[in-house]
Amino acid sequence: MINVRYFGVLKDALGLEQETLDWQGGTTGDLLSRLRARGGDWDAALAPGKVFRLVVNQSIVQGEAAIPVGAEVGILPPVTGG
Amino acid sequence: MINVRYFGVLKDALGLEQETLDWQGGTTGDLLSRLRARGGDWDAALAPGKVFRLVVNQSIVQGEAAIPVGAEVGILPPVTGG
Amino acid sequence: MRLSVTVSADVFDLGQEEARLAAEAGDAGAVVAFVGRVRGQDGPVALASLFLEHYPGVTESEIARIAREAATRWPLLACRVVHRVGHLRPGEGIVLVLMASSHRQAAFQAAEYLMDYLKTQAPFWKRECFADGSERWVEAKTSDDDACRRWS
Amino acid sequence: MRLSVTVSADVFDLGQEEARLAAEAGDAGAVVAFVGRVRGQDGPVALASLFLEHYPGVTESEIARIAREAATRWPLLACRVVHRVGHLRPGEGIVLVLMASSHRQAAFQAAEYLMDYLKTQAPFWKRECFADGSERWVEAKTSDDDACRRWS
Repeated sequence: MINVRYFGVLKDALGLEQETLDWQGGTTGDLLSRLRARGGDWDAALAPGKVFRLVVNQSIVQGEAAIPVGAEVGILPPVTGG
Repeated sequence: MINVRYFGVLKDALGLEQETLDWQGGTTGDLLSRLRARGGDWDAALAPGKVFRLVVNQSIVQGEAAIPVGAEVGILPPVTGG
Repeated sequence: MRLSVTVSADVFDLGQEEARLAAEAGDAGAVVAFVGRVRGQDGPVALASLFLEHYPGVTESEIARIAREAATRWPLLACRVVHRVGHLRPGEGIVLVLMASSHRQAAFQAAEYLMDYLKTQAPFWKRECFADGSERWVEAKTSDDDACRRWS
Repeated sequence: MRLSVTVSADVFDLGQEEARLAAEAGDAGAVVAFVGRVRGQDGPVALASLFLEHYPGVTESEIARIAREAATRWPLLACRVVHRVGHLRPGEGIVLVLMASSHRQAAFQAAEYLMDYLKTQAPFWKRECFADGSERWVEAKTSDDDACRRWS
Protein backbone atom coordinates (compact mmCIF):
# COMPACT_ATOMS: atom_id res chain seq x y z
CA MET A 1 0.00 0.00 0.00
CA ILE A 2 1.06 3.57 -0.61
CA ASN A 3 -0.60 6.87 0.20
CA VAL A 4 -0.77 9.34 -2.69
CA ARG A 5 -1.43 13.04 -1.97
CA TYR A 6 -2.46 15.64 -4.52
CA PHE A 7 -1.85 19.40 -4.16
CA GLY A 8 -3.07 22.69 -5.57
CA VAL A 9 -4.81 22.63 -8.91
CA LEU A 10 -4.42 18.81 -9.12
CA LYS A 11 -6.89 18.28 -6.28
CA ASP A 12 -9.56 20.09 -8.32
CA ALA A 13 -8.58 18.50 -11.62
CA LEU A 14 -8.65 14.97 -10.17
CA GLY A 15 -11.45 15.51 -7.70
CA LEU A 16 -9.59 14.09 -4.70
CA GLU A 17 -7.01 15.11 -2.12
CA GLN A 18 -5.42 11.75 -1.33
CA GLU A 19 -5.93 8.04 -1.85
CA THR A 20 -4.48 4.70 -0.73
CA LEU A 21 -3.30 2.39 -3.50
CA ASP A 22 -2.27 -1.27 -3.52
CA TRP A 23 1.49 -1.28 -4.14
CA GLN A 24 3.99 -4.11 -4.42
CA GLY A 25 6.95 -1.81 -5.10
CA GLY A 26 7.98 0.12 -8.21
CA THR A 27 9.09 3.53 -9.42
CA THR A 28 7.58 6.99 -9.77
CA GLY A 29 7.26 6.21 -13.48
CA ASP A 30 5.23 3.08 -12.68
CA LEU A 31 2.91 5.08 -10.46
CA LEU A 32 2.36 7.83 -13.04
CA SER A 33 1.65 5.25 -15.78
CA ARG A 34 -0.90 3.55 -13.56
CA LEU A 35 -2.64 6.82 -12.73
CA ARG A 36 -2.64 8.00 -16.35
CA ALA A 37 -4.18 4.67 -17.38
CA ARG A 38 -7.36 5.79 -15.58
CA GLY A 39 -7.86 8.04 -18.63
CA GLY A 40 -9.95 11.23 -18.83
CA ASP A 41 -8.93 13.89 -16.28
CA TRP A 42 -6.11 11.68 -15.01
CA ASP A 43 -4.46 11.30 -18.37
CA ALA A 44 -4.83 15.04 -19.05
CA ALA A 45 -3.72 16.36 -15.65
CA LEU A 46 -0.77 13.97 -15.30
CA ALA A 47 0.43 14.11 -18.93
CA PRO A 48 4.24 14.03 -19.26
CA GLY A 49 5.58 17.59 -18.94
CA LYS A 50 2.63 18.70 -16.81
CA VAL A 51 3.65 17.08 -13.52
CA PHE A 52 6.43 19.19 -12.13
CA ARG A 53 7.61 17.31 -9.05
CA LEU A 54 7.12 14.16 -7.06
CA VAL A 55 7.83 13.73 -3.39
CA VAL A 56 8.56 10.32 -1.87
CA ASN A 57 8.51 10.08 1.91
CA GLN A 58 8.85 13.86 2.28
CA SER A 59 11.82 14.13 -0.12
CA ILE A 60 11.54 15.77 -3.51
CA VAL A 61 12.84 13.30 -6.11
CA GLN A 62 14.50 14.11 -9.42
CA GLY A 63 13.61 11.94 -12.43
CA GLU A 64 12.73 8.27 -11.93
CA ALA A 65 12.87 7.15 -8.27
CA ALA A 66 11.90 4.08 -6.29
CA ILE A 67 8.68 4.12 -4.25
CA PRO A 68 8.93 1.63 -1.38
CA VAL A 69 5.88 -0.16 -0.03
CA GLY A 70 4.23 1.94 2.67
CA ALA A 71 5.52 5.22 1.21
CA GLU A 72 3.79 8.56 1.14
CA VAL A 73 3.91 10.02 -2.36
CA GLY A 74 3.09 13.67 -3.10
CA ILE A 75 2.28 14.85 -6.61
CA LEU A 76 3.03 18.58 -6.88
CA PRO A 77 1.85 20.91 -9.63
CA PRO A 78 4.01 23.96 -10.46
CA VAL A 79 4.44 26.07 -7.35
CA THR A 80 2.86 29.54 -7.10
CA GLY A 81 3.80 30.63 -3.60
CA GLY A 82 5.47 33.54 -1.82
CA MET B 1 28.81 88.89 9.00
CA ILE B 2 28.54 85.16 8.35
CA ASN B 3 28.16 82.22 10.70
CA VAL B 4 30.59 79.35 10.10
CA ARG B 5 29.83 75.91 11.53
CA TYR B 6 32.31 73.04 11.87
CA PHE B 7 31.34 69.35 12.03
CA GLY B 8 32.78 66.02 13.11
CA VAL B 9 36.54 65.74 13.37
CA LEU B 10 36.94 69.41 12.36
CA LYS B 11 35.43 70.60 15.63
CA ASP B 12 38.17 68.77 17.53
CA ALA B 13 40.94 69.74 15.12
CA LEU B 14 40.01 73.44 15.20
CA GLY B 15 38.84 73.56 18.79
CA LEU B 16 35.52 75.23 18.04
CA GLU B 17 32.04 74.40 16.86
CA GLN B 18 31.01 77.65 15.22
CA GLU B 19 32.05 81.28 14.92
CA THR B 20 30.79 84.57 13.52
CA LEU B 21 33.07 86.35 11.03
CA ASP B 22 33.02 89.81 9.52
CA TRP B 23 32.06 89.35 5.86
CA GLN B 24 31.59 91.85 3.05
CA GLY B 25 30.77 89.20 0.46
CA GLY B 26 33.00 86.73 -1.40
CA THR B 27 33.28 83.08 -2.36
CA THR B 28 33.89 79.77 -0.59
CA GLY B 29 37.48 80.00 -1.86
CA ASP B 30 37.88 83.40 -0.20
CA LEU B 31 36.59 82.01 3.09
CA LEU B 32 38.91 78.96 3.00
CA SER B 33 41.94 81.16 2.18
CA ARG B 34 41.12 83.42 5.10
CA LEU B 35 40.74 80.50 7.52
CA ARG B 36 43.93 78.77 6.29
CA ALA B 37 45.82 82.05 6.79
CA ARG B 38 45.34 81.53 10.52
CA GLY B 39 48.11 78.90 10.16
CA GLY B 40 48.79 75.95 12.45
CA ASP B 41 45.81 73.61 12.92
CA TRP B 42 43.72 75.69 10.52
CA ASP B 43 46.14 75.40 7.66
CA ALA B 44 46.53 71.64 8.30
CA ALA B 45 42.86 70.76 8.81
CA LEU B 46 41.59 72.87 5.90
CA ALA B 47 44.39 72.06 3.43
CA PRO B 48 43.14 71.70 -0.19
CA GLY B 49 41.92 68.09 -0.70
CA LYS B 50 41.07 67.65 2.97
CA VAL B 51 37.85 69.62 3.07
CA PHE B 52 35.23 67.49 1.36
CA ARG B 53 32.16 69.71 1.22
CA LEU B 54 30.89 73.18 1.96
CA VAL B 55 27.31 74.10 2.69
CA VAL B 56 25.97 77.62 2.09
CA ASN B 57 22.58 78.43 3.57
CA GLN B 58 21.72 74.74 3.98
CA SER B 59 22.65 73.81 0.39
CA ILE B 60 25.69 71.70 -0.42
CA VAL B 61 27.78 73.60 -2.98
CA GLN B 62 30.04 72.14 -5.67
CA GLY B 63 33.34 73.89 -6.36
CA GLU B 64 33.61 77.67 -5.91
CA ALA B 65 30.37 79.32 -4.79
CA ALA B 66 29.27 82.75 -3.60
CA ILE B 67 28.72 83.34 0.11
CA PRO B 68 26.25 86.20 0.62
CA VAL B 69 26.44 88.48 3.64
CA GLY B 70 24.46 86.98 6.52
CA ALA B 71 24.92 83.40 5.27
CA GLU B 72 25.36 80.27 7.33
CA VAL B 73 28.33 78.28 6.07
CA GLY B 74 28.97 74.67 7.09
CA ILE B 75 32.36 73.02 6.65
CA LEU B 76 31.93 69.25 6.42
CA PRO B 77 34.68 66.66 6.78
CA PRO B 78 34.23 63.31 4.96
CA VAL B 79 31.00 61.67 6.12
CA THR B 80 31.06 58.46 8.16
CA GLY B 81 27.40 57.84 8.85
CA GLY B 82 24.83 55.11 8.46
CA MET C 1 24.05 30.40 10.96
CA ARG C 2 20.98 30.30 13.18
CA LEU C 3 18.00 29.27 11.09
CA SER C 4 14.31 29.12 11.89
CA VAL C 5 11.44 28.37 9.49
CA THR C 6 7.74 28.52 10.34
CA VAL C 7 4.80 27.81 8.04
CA SER C 8 1.46 28.46 9.70
CA ALA C 9 -1.86 30.28 9.49
CA ASP C 10 -0.84 32.70 12.27
CA VAL C 11 -0.01 36.35 11.62
CA PHE C 12 3.59 37.38 12.19
CA ASP C 13 4.96 40.38 14.07
CA LEU C 14 7.82 41.98 12.17
CA GLY C 15 9.07 44.06 15.11
CA GLN C 16 9.22 41.09 17.48
CA GLU C 17 10.79 38.83 14.88
CA GLU C 18 13.51 41.34 13.98
CA ALA C 19 14.33 42.09 17.63
CA ARG C 20 14.64 38.38 18.40
CA LEU C 21 16.80 37.73 15.34
CA ALA C 22 19.11 40.66 16.12
CA ALA C 23 19.49 39.44 19.71
CA GLU C 24 20.27 35.87 18.57
CA ALA C 25 22.63 36.96 15.82
CA GLY C 26 24.86 38.78 18.30
CA ASP C 27 26.95 41.46 16.64
CA ALA C 28 25.00 41.52 13.38
CA GLY C 29 25.19 45.15 12.23
CA ALA C 30 22.81 44.60 9.33
CA VAL C 31 19.34 43.07 9.21
CA VAL C 32 17.33 43.01 6.00
CA ALA C 33 13.63 42.18 6.18
CA PHE C 34 11.27 41.40 3.36
CA VAL C 35 7.54 41.52 3.98
CA GLY C 36 5.25 40.30 1.21
CA ARG C 37 1.63 41.36 1.43
CA VAL C 38 -1.49 40.23 -0.41
CA ARG C 39 -2.28 42.62 -3.23
CA GLY C 40 -5.91 43.43 -3.79
CA GLN C 41 -5.81 44.54 -7.43
CA ASP C 42 -3.45 42.26 -9.30
CA GLY C 43 -5.88 41.63 -12.13
CA PRO C 44 -9.08 43.20 -13.53
CA VAL C 45 -11.37 41.78 -10.78
CA ALA C 46 -10.77 42.76 -7.12
CA LEU C 47 -9.43 40.00 -4.90
CA ALA C 48 -11.55 39.00 -1.89
CA SER C 49 -8.99 36.62 -0.43
CA LEU C 50 -6.09 34.35 -1.24
CA PHE C 51 -5.96 30.73 -0.13
CA LEU C 52 -2.49 29.29 0.34
CA GLU C 53 -1.76 25.59 0.54
CA HIS C 54 1.55 23.93 1.40
CA TYR C 55 2.93 20.42 1.88
CA PRO C 56 3.52 20.18 5.64
CA GLY C 57 7.03 18.99 6.44
CA VAL C 58 8.23 19.13 2.85
CA THR C 59 7.71 22.88 2.46
CA GLU C 60 9.53 23.71 5.69
CA SER C 61 12.51 21.48 4.88
CA GLU C 62 12.78 22.86 1.34
CA ILE C 63 12.87 26.42 2.67
CA ALA C 64 15.52 25.43 5.21
CA ARG C 65 17.57 23.79 2.45
CA ILE C 66 17.45 26.98 0.36
CA ALA C 67 18.43 29.11 3.37
CA ARG C 68 21.39 26.85 4.12
CA GLU C 69 22.42 27.16 0.49
CA ALA C 70 22.29 30.96 0.85
CA ALA C 71 24.58 30.65 3.88
CA THR C 72 27.21 28.98 1.69
CA ARG C 73 27.16 31.98 -0.65
CA TRP C 74 27.08 34.86 1.85
CA PRO C 75 28.39 35.31 5.41
CA LEU C 76 25.08 35.11 7.28
CA LEU C 77 24.61 35.14 11.04
CA ALA C 78 20.91 34.33 11.24
CA CYS C 79 17.94 33.69 9.01
CA ARG C 80 14.25 33.61 9.87
CA VAL C 81 11.47 32.70 7.45
CA VAL C 82 7.76 32.86 8.25
CA HIS C 83 5.27 31.87 5.58
CA ARG C 84 1.54 31.95 6.09
CA VAL C 85 -1.02 29.52 4.69
CA GLY C 86 -4.81 29.39 4.67
CA HIS C 87 -7.11 32.28 3.79
CA LEU C 88 -5.48 35.71 3.63
CA ARG C 89 -7.15 39.02 2.82
CA PRO C 90 -5.64 41.90 0.80
CA GLY C 91 -3.12 43.85 2.86
CA GLU C 92 -2.24 40.94 5.15
CA GLY C 93 1.37 39.75 5.33
CA ILE C 94 2.03 36.47 3.50
CA VAL C 95 5.76 36.04 3.89
CA LEU C 96 8.53 37.39 6.09
CA VAL C 97 12.21 36.84 5.41
CA LEU C 98 14.84 38.19 7.80
CA MET C 99 18.58 38.00 7.17
CA ALA C 100 21.22 39.11 9.66
CA SER C 101 24.84 39.62 8.69
CA SER C 102 27.81 41.76 9.61
CA HIS C 103 27.61 43.26 6.14
CA ARG C 104 24.61 44.89 4.56
CA GLN C 105 25.32 43.63 1.04
CA ALA C 106 25.32 40.00 2.21
CA ALA C 107 22.03 40.52 4.05
CA PHE C 108 20.41 42.25 1.05
CA GLN C 109 21.56 39.68 -1.48
CA ALA C 110 20.71 36.65 0.66
CA ALA C 111 17.22 37.98 1.37
CA GLU C 112 16.60 38.65 -2.32
CA TYR C 113 17.98 35.21 -3.24
CA LEU C 114 15.72 33.48 -0.72
CA MET C 115 12.68 35.42 -1.92
CA ASP C 116 13.40 34.50 -5.55
CA TYR C 117 13.53 30.84 -4.56
CA LEU C 118 10.44 31.06 -2.35
CA LYS C 119 8.48 32.45 -5.28
CA THR C 120 9.61 29.77 -7.74
CA GLN C 121 10.66 26.62 -5.87
CA ALA C 122 9.03 26.36 -2.46
CA PRO C 123 5.95 24.13 -2.44
CA PHE C 124 3.10 26.62 -2.06
CA TRP C 125 -0.04 26.85 -4.13
CA LYS C 126 -2.25 29.90 -4.28
CA ARG C 127 -5.96 29.99 -4.98
CA GLU C 128 -7.48 33.39 -5.74
CA CYS C 129 -11.00 34.07 -4.47
CA PHE C 130 -12.47 37.10 -6.24
CA ALA C 131 -15.03 39.66 -5.14
CA ASP C 132 -17.45 38.32 -7.78
CA GLY C 133 -17.42 34.87 -6.15
CA SER C 134 -15.22 33.18 -8.75
CA GLU C 135 -12.09 31.25 -7.73
CA ARG C 136 -9.05 29.90 -9.52
CA TRP C 137 -5.66 28.40 -8.81
CA VAL C 138 -2.86 30.79 -9.69
CA GLU C 139 -0.64 29.68 -12.57
CA ALA C 140 3.14 29.72 -12.25
CA LYS C 141 4.75 32.94 -13.50
CA THR C 142 7.59 33.02 -15.99
CA SER C 143 9.00 36.31 -14.66
CA ASP C 144 9.65 34.72 -11.29
CA ASP C 145 11.50 31.85 -12.95
CA ASP C 146 13.65 34.43 -14.70
CA ALA C 147 14.42 36.14 -11.38
CA CYS C 148 15.52 32.81 -9.98
CA ARG C 149 17.76 32.06 -12.92
CA ARG C 150 19.84 35.18 -12.18
CA TRP C 151 21.50 33.36 -9.30
CA SER C 152 22.48 30.15 -11.08
CA MET D 1 5.97 58.24 -3.93
CA ARG D 2 5.22 59.01 -0.29
CA LEU D 3 8.43 60.02 1.45
CA SER D 4 9.22 60.65 5.07
CA VAL D 5 12.63 61.31 6.64
CA THR D 6 13.35 61.66 10.35
CA VAL D 7 16.70 62.30 12.02
CA SER D 8 16.49 62.24 15.80
CA ALA D 9 17.84 60.74 19.01
CA ASP D 10 14.66 58.68 19.53
CA VAL D 11 14.56 54.92 19.08
CA PHE D 12 12.46 53.63 16.19
CA ASP D 13 9.90 50.84 16.12
CA LEU D 14 10.30 48.69 13.03
CA GLY D 15 6.91 46.96 13.38
CA GLN D 16 5.00 50.23 13.70
CA GLU D 17 6.95 51.90 10.92
CA GLU D 18 6.39 49.02 8.48
CA ALA D 19 2.68 48.76 9.27
CA ARG D 20 2.23 52.51 8.73
CA LEU D 21 4.20 52.45 5.47
CA ALA D 22 2.25 49.46 4.13
CA ALA D 23 -1.04 51.18 4.99
CA GLU D 24 0.04 54.43 3.30
CA ALA D 25 1.48 52.69 0.25
CA GLY D 26 -1.87 51.07 -0.55
CA ASP D 27 -1.50 47.95 -2.65
CA ALA D 28 2.26 47.60 -2.15
CA GLY D 29 2.87 43.84 -2.23
CA ALA D 30 6.54 44.18 -1.27
CA VAL D 31 8.20 46.02 1.59
CA VAL D 32 11.94 45.79 2.16
CA ALA D 33 13.36 47.00 5.46
CA PHE D 34 16.96 47.57 6.39
CA VAL D 35 17.90 47.92 10.04
CA GLY D 36 21.46 48.94 10.85
CA ARG D 37 22.62 48.27 14.40
CA VAL D 38 25.67 49.41 16.36
CA ARG D 39 28.30 46.70 16.32
CA GLY D 40 30.21 46.16 19.54
CA GLN D 41 33.35 44.52 18.19
CA ASP D 42 34.33 46.24 14.98
CA GLY D 43 37.97 46.69 15.99
CA PRO D 44 40.37 45.24 18.58
CA VAL D 45 38.96 47.26 21.51
CA ALA D 46 35.30 46.80 22.52
CA LEU D 47 33.00 49.73 21.78
CA ALA D 48 31.22 51.38 24.72
CA SER D 49 29.10 53.68 22.59
CA LEU D 50 28.89 55.52 19.32
CA PHE D 51 28.19 59.23 19.07
CA LEU D 52 26.52 60.38 15.88
CA GLU D 53 26.41 63.98 14.74
CA HIS D 54 24.45 65.43 11.81
CA TYR D 55 23.81 68.81 10.20
CA PRO D 56 20.19 69.56 11.09
CA GLY D 57 18.17 70.50 8.02
CA VAL D 58 20.93 69.69 5.57
CA THR D 59 21.10 66.00 6.46
CA GLU D 60 17.34 65.51 6.19
CA SER D 61 17.09 67.28 2.83
CA GLU D 62 20.06 65.35 1.43
CA ILE D 63 18.45 62.03 2.40
CA ALA D 64 15.17 63.15 0.82
CA ARG D 65 17.03 64.12 -2.36
CA ILE D 66 18.63 60.68 -2.58
CA ALA D 67 15.28 58.95 -1.96
CA ARG D 68 13.63 60.99 -4.71
CA GLU D 69 16.49 60.03 -7.01
CA ALA D 70 15.82 56.35 -6.18
CA ALA D 71 12.17 56.91 -7.11
CA THR D 72 13.26 57.96 -10.62
CA ARG D 73 15.10 54.64 -11.03
CA TRP D 74 12.59 52.20 -9.54
CA PRO D 75 8.76 52.17 -9.28
CA LEU D 76 8.42 52.99 -5.57
CA LEU D 77 5.19 53.59 -3.68
CA ALA D 78 6.59 54.77 -0.37
CA CYS D 79 9.89 55.35 1.37
CA ARG D 80 10.61 55.93 5.04
CA VAL D 81 14.03 56.74 6.49
CA VAL D 82 14.80 57.07 10.19
CA HIS D 83 18.35 57.88 11.27
CA ARG D 84 19.37 58.24 14.86
CA VAL D 85 21.92 60.66 16.26
CA GLY D 86 23.50 61.17 19.69
CA HIS D 87 24.94 58.42 21.89
CA LEU D 88 24.08 54.86 20.85
CA ARG D 89 25.17 51.65 22.54
CA PRO D 90 26.10 48.38 20.82
CA GLY D 91 23.00 46.50 19.63
CA GLU D 92 20.86 49.63 19.29
CA GLY D 93 19.34 50.48 15.91
CA ILE D 94 21.06 53.37 14.08
CA VAL D 95 19.25 53.46 10.79
CA LEU D 96 15.99 52.20 9.34
CA VAL D 97 15.18 52.27 5.63
CA LEU D 98 11.80 51.06 4.39
CA MET D 99 10.87 50.78 0.71
CA ALA D 100 7.43 49.79 -0.53
CA SER D 101 6.79 48.77 -4.11
CA SER D 102 4.53 46.54 -6.14
CA HIS D 103 7.62 44.55 -7.09
CA ARG D 104 10.11 43.00 -4.73
CA GLN D 105 13.14 43.63 -6.92
CA ALA D 106 12.45 47.37 -7.03
CA ALA D 107 12.05 47.46 -3.23
CA PHE D 108 15.27 45.48 -2.68
CA GLN D 109 17.35 47.50 -5.09
CA ALA D 110 16.06 50.89 -3.96
CA ALA D 111 16.71 50.03 -0.30
CA GLU D 112 20.25 48.89 -1.07
CA TYR D 113 20.85 51.97 -3.20
CA LEU D 114 19.65 54.29 -0.45
CA MET D 115 21.78 52.50 2.15
CA ASP D 116 24.88 52.77 -0.05
CA TYR D 117 24.29 56.51 -0.35
CA LEU D 118 23.51 56.95 3.35
CA LYS D 119 26.83 55.33 4.20
CA THR D 120 28.86 57.47 1.83
CA GLN D 121 27.07 60.76 1.11
CA ALA D 122 24.67 61.70 3.88
CA PRO D 123 26.13 64.20 6.35
CA PHE D 124 26.68 62.09 9.46
CA TRP D 125 29.82 61.84 11.53
CA LYS D 126 30.56 59.04 13.95
CA ARG D 127 32.70 59.21 17.06
CA GLU D 128 33.65 55.90 18.66
CA CYS D 129 33.83 55.77 22.46
CA PHE D 130 35.75 52.67 23.57
CA ALA D 131 35.51 50.57 26.71
CA ASP D 132 39.04 51.71 27.70
CA GLY D 133 37.89 55.35 27.75
CA SER D 134 39.53 56.39 24.49
CA GLU D 135 37.53 58.15 21.77
CA ARG D 136 38.06 58.90 18.10
CA TRP D 137 36.20 60.16 15.07
CA VAL D 138 35.63 57.39 12.54
CA GLU D 139 37.45 57.84 9.22
CA ALA D 140 35.61 57.45 5.92
CA LYS D 141 35.77 53.92 4.48
CA THR D 142 36.88 53.19 0.93
CA SER D 143 34.75 50.02 0.67
CA ASP D 144 31.59 52.06 1.15
CA ASP D 145 32.65 54.44 -1.61
CA ASP D 146 33.11 51.41 -3.85
CA ALA D 147 29.61 50.17 -3.00
CA CYS D 148 28.22 53.57 -3.96
CA ARG D 149 30.08 53.64 -7.25
CA ARG D 150 28.23 50.48 -8.38
CA TRP D 151 25.12 52.56 -9.04
CA SER D 152 26.65 55.33 -11.12
